Amino acid sequence: MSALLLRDLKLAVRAGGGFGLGLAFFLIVTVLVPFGVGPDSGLLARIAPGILWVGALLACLLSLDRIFQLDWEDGSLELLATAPIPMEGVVLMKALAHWLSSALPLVLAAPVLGVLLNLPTAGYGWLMLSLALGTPALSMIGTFGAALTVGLKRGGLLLSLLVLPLYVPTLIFGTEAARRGAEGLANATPLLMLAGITAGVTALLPFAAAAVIRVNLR
Amino acid sequence: MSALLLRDLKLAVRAGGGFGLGLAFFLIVTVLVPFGVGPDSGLLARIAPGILWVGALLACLLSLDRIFQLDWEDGSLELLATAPIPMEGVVLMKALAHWLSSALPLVLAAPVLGVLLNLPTAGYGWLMLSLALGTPALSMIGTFGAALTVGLKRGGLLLSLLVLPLYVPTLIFGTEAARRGAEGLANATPLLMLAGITAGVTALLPFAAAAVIRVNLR
Amino acid sequence: MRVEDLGCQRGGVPVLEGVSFTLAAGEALALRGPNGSGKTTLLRTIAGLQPPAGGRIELAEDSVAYGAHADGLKATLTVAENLAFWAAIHACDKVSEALEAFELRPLATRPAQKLSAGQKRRLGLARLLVTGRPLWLLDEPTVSLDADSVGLFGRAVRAHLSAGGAALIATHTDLGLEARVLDVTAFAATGGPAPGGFAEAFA
Amino acid sequence: MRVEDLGCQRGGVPVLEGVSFTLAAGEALALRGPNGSGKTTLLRTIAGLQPPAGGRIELAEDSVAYGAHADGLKATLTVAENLAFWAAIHACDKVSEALEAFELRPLATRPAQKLSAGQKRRLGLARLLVTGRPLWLLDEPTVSLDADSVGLFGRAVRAHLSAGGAALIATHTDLGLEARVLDVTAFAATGGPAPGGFAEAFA
Amino acid sequence: MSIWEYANPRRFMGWSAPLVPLFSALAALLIALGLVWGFFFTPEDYRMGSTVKIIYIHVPSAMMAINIWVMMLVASLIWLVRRHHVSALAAKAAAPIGVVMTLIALITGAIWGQPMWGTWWAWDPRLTSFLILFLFYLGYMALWAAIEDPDTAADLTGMLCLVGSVFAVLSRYAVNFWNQGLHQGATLSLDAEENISDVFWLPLLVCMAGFGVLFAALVLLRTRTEIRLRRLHVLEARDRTGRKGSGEG
Ligand code: HEM
Ligand SMILES: Nc1ncnc2c1ncn2[C@@H]1O[C@H](COP(=O)(O)OP(=O)(O)OP(=O)(O)O)[C@@H](O)[C@H]1O
Ligand SMILES: Nc1ncnc2c1ncn2[C@@H]1O[C@H](COP(=O)(O)OP(=O)(O)OP(=O)(O)O)[C@@H](O)[C@H]1O
Ligand SMILES: [Mg+2]
Ligand SMILES: [Mg+2]
Repeated sequence: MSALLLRDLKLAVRAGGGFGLGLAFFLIVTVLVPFGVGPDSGLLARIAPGILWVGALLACLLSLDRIFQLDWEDGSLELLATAPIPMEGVVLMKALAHWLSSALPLVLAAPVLGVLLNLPTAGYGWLMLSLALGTPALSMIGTFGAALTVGLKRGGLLLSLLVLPLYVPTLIFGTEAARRGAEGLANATPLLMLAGITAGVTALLPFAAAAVIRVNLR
Repeated sequence: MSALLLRDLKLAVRAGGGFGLGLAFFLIVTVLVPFGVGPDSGLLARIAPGILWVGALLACLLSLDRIFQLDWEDGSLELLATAPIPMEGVVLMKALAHWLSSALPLVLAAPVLGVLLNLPTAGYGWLMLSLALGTPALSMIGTFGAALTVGLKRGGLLLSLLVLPLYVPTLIFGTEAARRGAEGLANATPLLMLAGITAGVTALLPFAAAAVIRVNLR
Repeated sequence: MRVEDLGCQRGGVPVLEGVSFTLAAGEALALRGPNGSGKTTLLRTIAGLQPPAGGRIELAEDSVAYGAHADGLKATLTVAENLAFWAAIHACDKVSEALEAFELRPLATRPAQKLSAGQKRRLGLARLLVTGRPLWLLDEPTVSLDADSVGLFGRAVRAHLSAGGAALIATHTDLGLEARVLDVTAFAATGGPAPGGFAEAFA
Repeated sequence: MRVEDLGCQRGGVPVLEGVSFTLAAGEALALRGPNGSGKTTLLRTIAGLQPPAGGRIELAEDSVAYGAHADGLKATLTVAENLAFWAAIHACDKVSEALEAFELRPLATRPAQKLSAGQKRRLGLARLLVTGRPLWLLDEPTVSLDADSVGLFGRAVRAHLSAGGAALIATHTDLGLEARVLDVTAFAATGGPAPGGFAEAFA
Repeated sequence: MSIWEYANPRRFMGWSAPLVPLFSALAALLIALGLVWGFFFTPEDYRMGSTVKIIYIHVPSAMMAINIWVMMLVASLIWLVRRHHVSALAAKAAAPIGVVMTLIALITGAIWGQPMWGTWWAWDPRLTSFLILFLFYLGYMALWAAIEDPDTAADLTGMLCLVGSVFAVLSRYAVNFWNQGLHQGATLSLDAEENISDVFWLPLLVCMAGFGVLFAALVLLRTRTEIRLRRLHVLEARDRTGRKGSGEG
């Protein structure tokens, strides 16, 4: 099973920067927002945690269709289904590979982009912590969505439509944690909720996603 | 050539709602922003034109990879290249089909989403006008980007990265026009600039895109 | 392996019914039939990728290696890396034998996307060797292969059979193998929707 | 059509050089050669999809119909719609003849994604008829076809030739056609980077 | 005989046929009664004036929007566990009705909000979670539309409905949490129990019953249409296999 993880990471690196691209998208969305809303730094500071979370979420979203689609197209997914590893394991490895290659770089880069949006200094740590706790849930939910749409040609937009509503609780608790942290308020509750969502989702969704893939393959 | 346009529109409809999905994405992004930045309606009204423009731009962006990729994968693009219509014509038809199927619905839906973000009443007309003038440029520039990345498996993220910087002028003039309009200021200049960008881009980019596709095919 | 009274469906439409045959270790069976007669459907059903519409498939667990039209190759990985991945998944260590068997040694460090159609196909066949599975299900394995490569393929199949394996091969061309032939047209479904699906429920 | 001293390259590596032959109206020429010898590369070069690395191709403009491994079919369009589209692009009105010629009439309203491998291939070949072009460049056209369909294909090619067309066909199998044979191995490139590319500039 | 027998398509077609006109008539009657009663025979609210009348459409549609999702969840579960095709089709048939109910609730709410709060829309938790429910409906319908094979589509949408329901509940709590500490809260908390007296309540009850029966009629009708569509597909498929011998191959 680790072979699968390693292969996926290798492919992410070879495909001309699976790591870098999500990051670049994150950067660009963050840069576009000041163009859109105007350069008022007080205003920017207020919306910074929210914009950074939404940007990270969109960057995550855009890389979701890679999770199963390529394996489906070249027949690997069928072969994995006949291989001696359970489909649940495949799903979990895929989600982990997605998190490592797409979400983790975002977590690490978020503070740098915080500077661009005048995020208050107190907020950096909380922003990173909330992203670190929340992004695994994004990857796992996204993997479920990708499993639903595998086999649909260019299902990318449909995938977004299915996954975004499922992202709402994570987004809300994530931004609340980051915003309250930045304003010096207590934020233990949203952080706990984030951790809870991540744990619950990792425990349950692999089964749902594996079932869905089996349906899609037949 | 109109056969190509008709086919693309037919495919967009058949593919389970090429029309609706971009729209749904636009809606969802618009809804996510308040989750991120908080529900303060004064704040939302201030950033509304910018968010709506960024949202429309992203929804446009996500549908770009459909423009050439499917035709490339199934070999149609090679066959079109040997067909008796100029590649420039193919590019133009593709851009037009993209605008009709992906951008036009956004223009029409923008006012409804403006309600959600408390856009001032004076702003609706200007928002639609600026989008109507600007989105053809987005489609055309996006078609050029799609031509650059055709043949790259899952080039979607790279495509976003290439295209977003090219979108910046359109975005800036577009939001300026909408924002000034909403605040009752003069906005003839940004509107003229928008129209100019659209005209220039439609006149010149088809040649660049066609050249790029010929390179990608060989 | 033993198939009894098997029914197969595709897209809710029954394609084959009453398929029965046995395949002992060391044997190969060639599936024949015109286009659209259901060879691919039968192989996918036996591989467990789609549920049978009836009947029984007796088969040891984890014994199937399926070689489809698509080869499951990653364009950016090299030939050797592609094989090594499937070997790791199947916990089998025959990469270099597989490279030898299909004369892929000189291409080992070439990314799969830079192979010609026939070279890709050879790599896809080499993958079968690294699964270590006894039963090969092959769908038109010699497509795009030149005469020499067809010879390599024949040799690999014979070696597999004499090592106690078995093979079920759908094909339109001559494989140069001594194999029993099963004509799937004999089992063409006579109509009536596939059981258990929407089609049947609303017949 | 006339090819003189043509050089072909793939991914910056020269594959063929000094290819010369002529093809008159009413003639078919079969390209032969083992896997990776450069048949596909030659066809793509003649079709104008990649620039020649040297030599000359004399060819009337807009005279080529290329039939590649990929068939250019839209999965969600029906068989008839697929053909109608290509007919409209080539301003040619032979859809129903093409449907007849490859016995696709009963499948006409079926979406292309629901065809078996061989049925898809037949549709891909039918597309050639609606281009109305005189020179067919075919890359392994009979892959996945059963014997009957190969017969249909042979008939279509003969009709095309006797109507003054020409065909250049890369294949590993027997097509049942009387055609001159050109073995591309005779023109294998001897080495050195392809001219005009980065590889040469930094050799 | 087990109750599941009624889910057999043929039996379903049998017993549902007379119910559709019956329910339609009953719904028309109840809604007409409720609306006329509510519009013309109730006093104007001292605070909200005549705008309170919109409640007779707003509240029933809002309730139905939620109930329909719950019904879809139950139907999906029945399909996933017991594989009754009719229940999968009933879930599919209910979704567009649900989405229209949600839209009606949103639009009447917005129209009401304009005179009451001076704005068409506010990010009140209840309104917000309704918007999210709307998105869930859209996703569910889009997935049905995108997959052609009905067996696959039924399984996948069933799973989506299941997972989606969990997340819908989670979202509801998240939205409540999110909007705490925002000053607007007080002006927005219009609760039934505080504001609605019996005079308004009775015609409202009639309207709610009317909407419920209307939904029953519509869902039966649409399910019957879906069943007929499936039968059509089966006939087409049979046509296909029938011709196979002569034309194909
Ligand atoms: C777009 C705006 C609105 C939406 C989406 C909306 C949504 C809802 C929802 C979901 C319910 C709950 C139904 C139930 O659970 O039984 C409801 C009930 C209600 N709404 Fe609205 N509403 C909106 C605007 C308004 C406005 C502006 C008012 C009045 C000023 C209002 C007054 C009520 C009342 C009185 C109820 C009945 C409460 C109950 O029975 O529990 N709503 N609305
Ligand atoms: N995805 C699909 N959905 C619905 N029907 C399909 C699908 N794929 C194939 N079919 C139909 O199912 C039948 C059996 O197809 P199958 O692919 O098994 O044939 P085959 O024997 O492999 O043919 P070939 O030699 O052309 O590959 C054919 O009539 C075909 O049209
Ligand atoms: N995309 C590519 N990039 C670089 N090299 C390639 C590429 N595709 C093929 N080649 C190489 O170019 C050479 C010629 O390939 P080509 O596809 O023309 O062979 P072919 O005669 O068509 O073989 P086959 O019978 O297997 O289809 C081969 O050595 C192959 O490895
Ligand atoms: Mg087949
Ligand atoms: Mg080739």
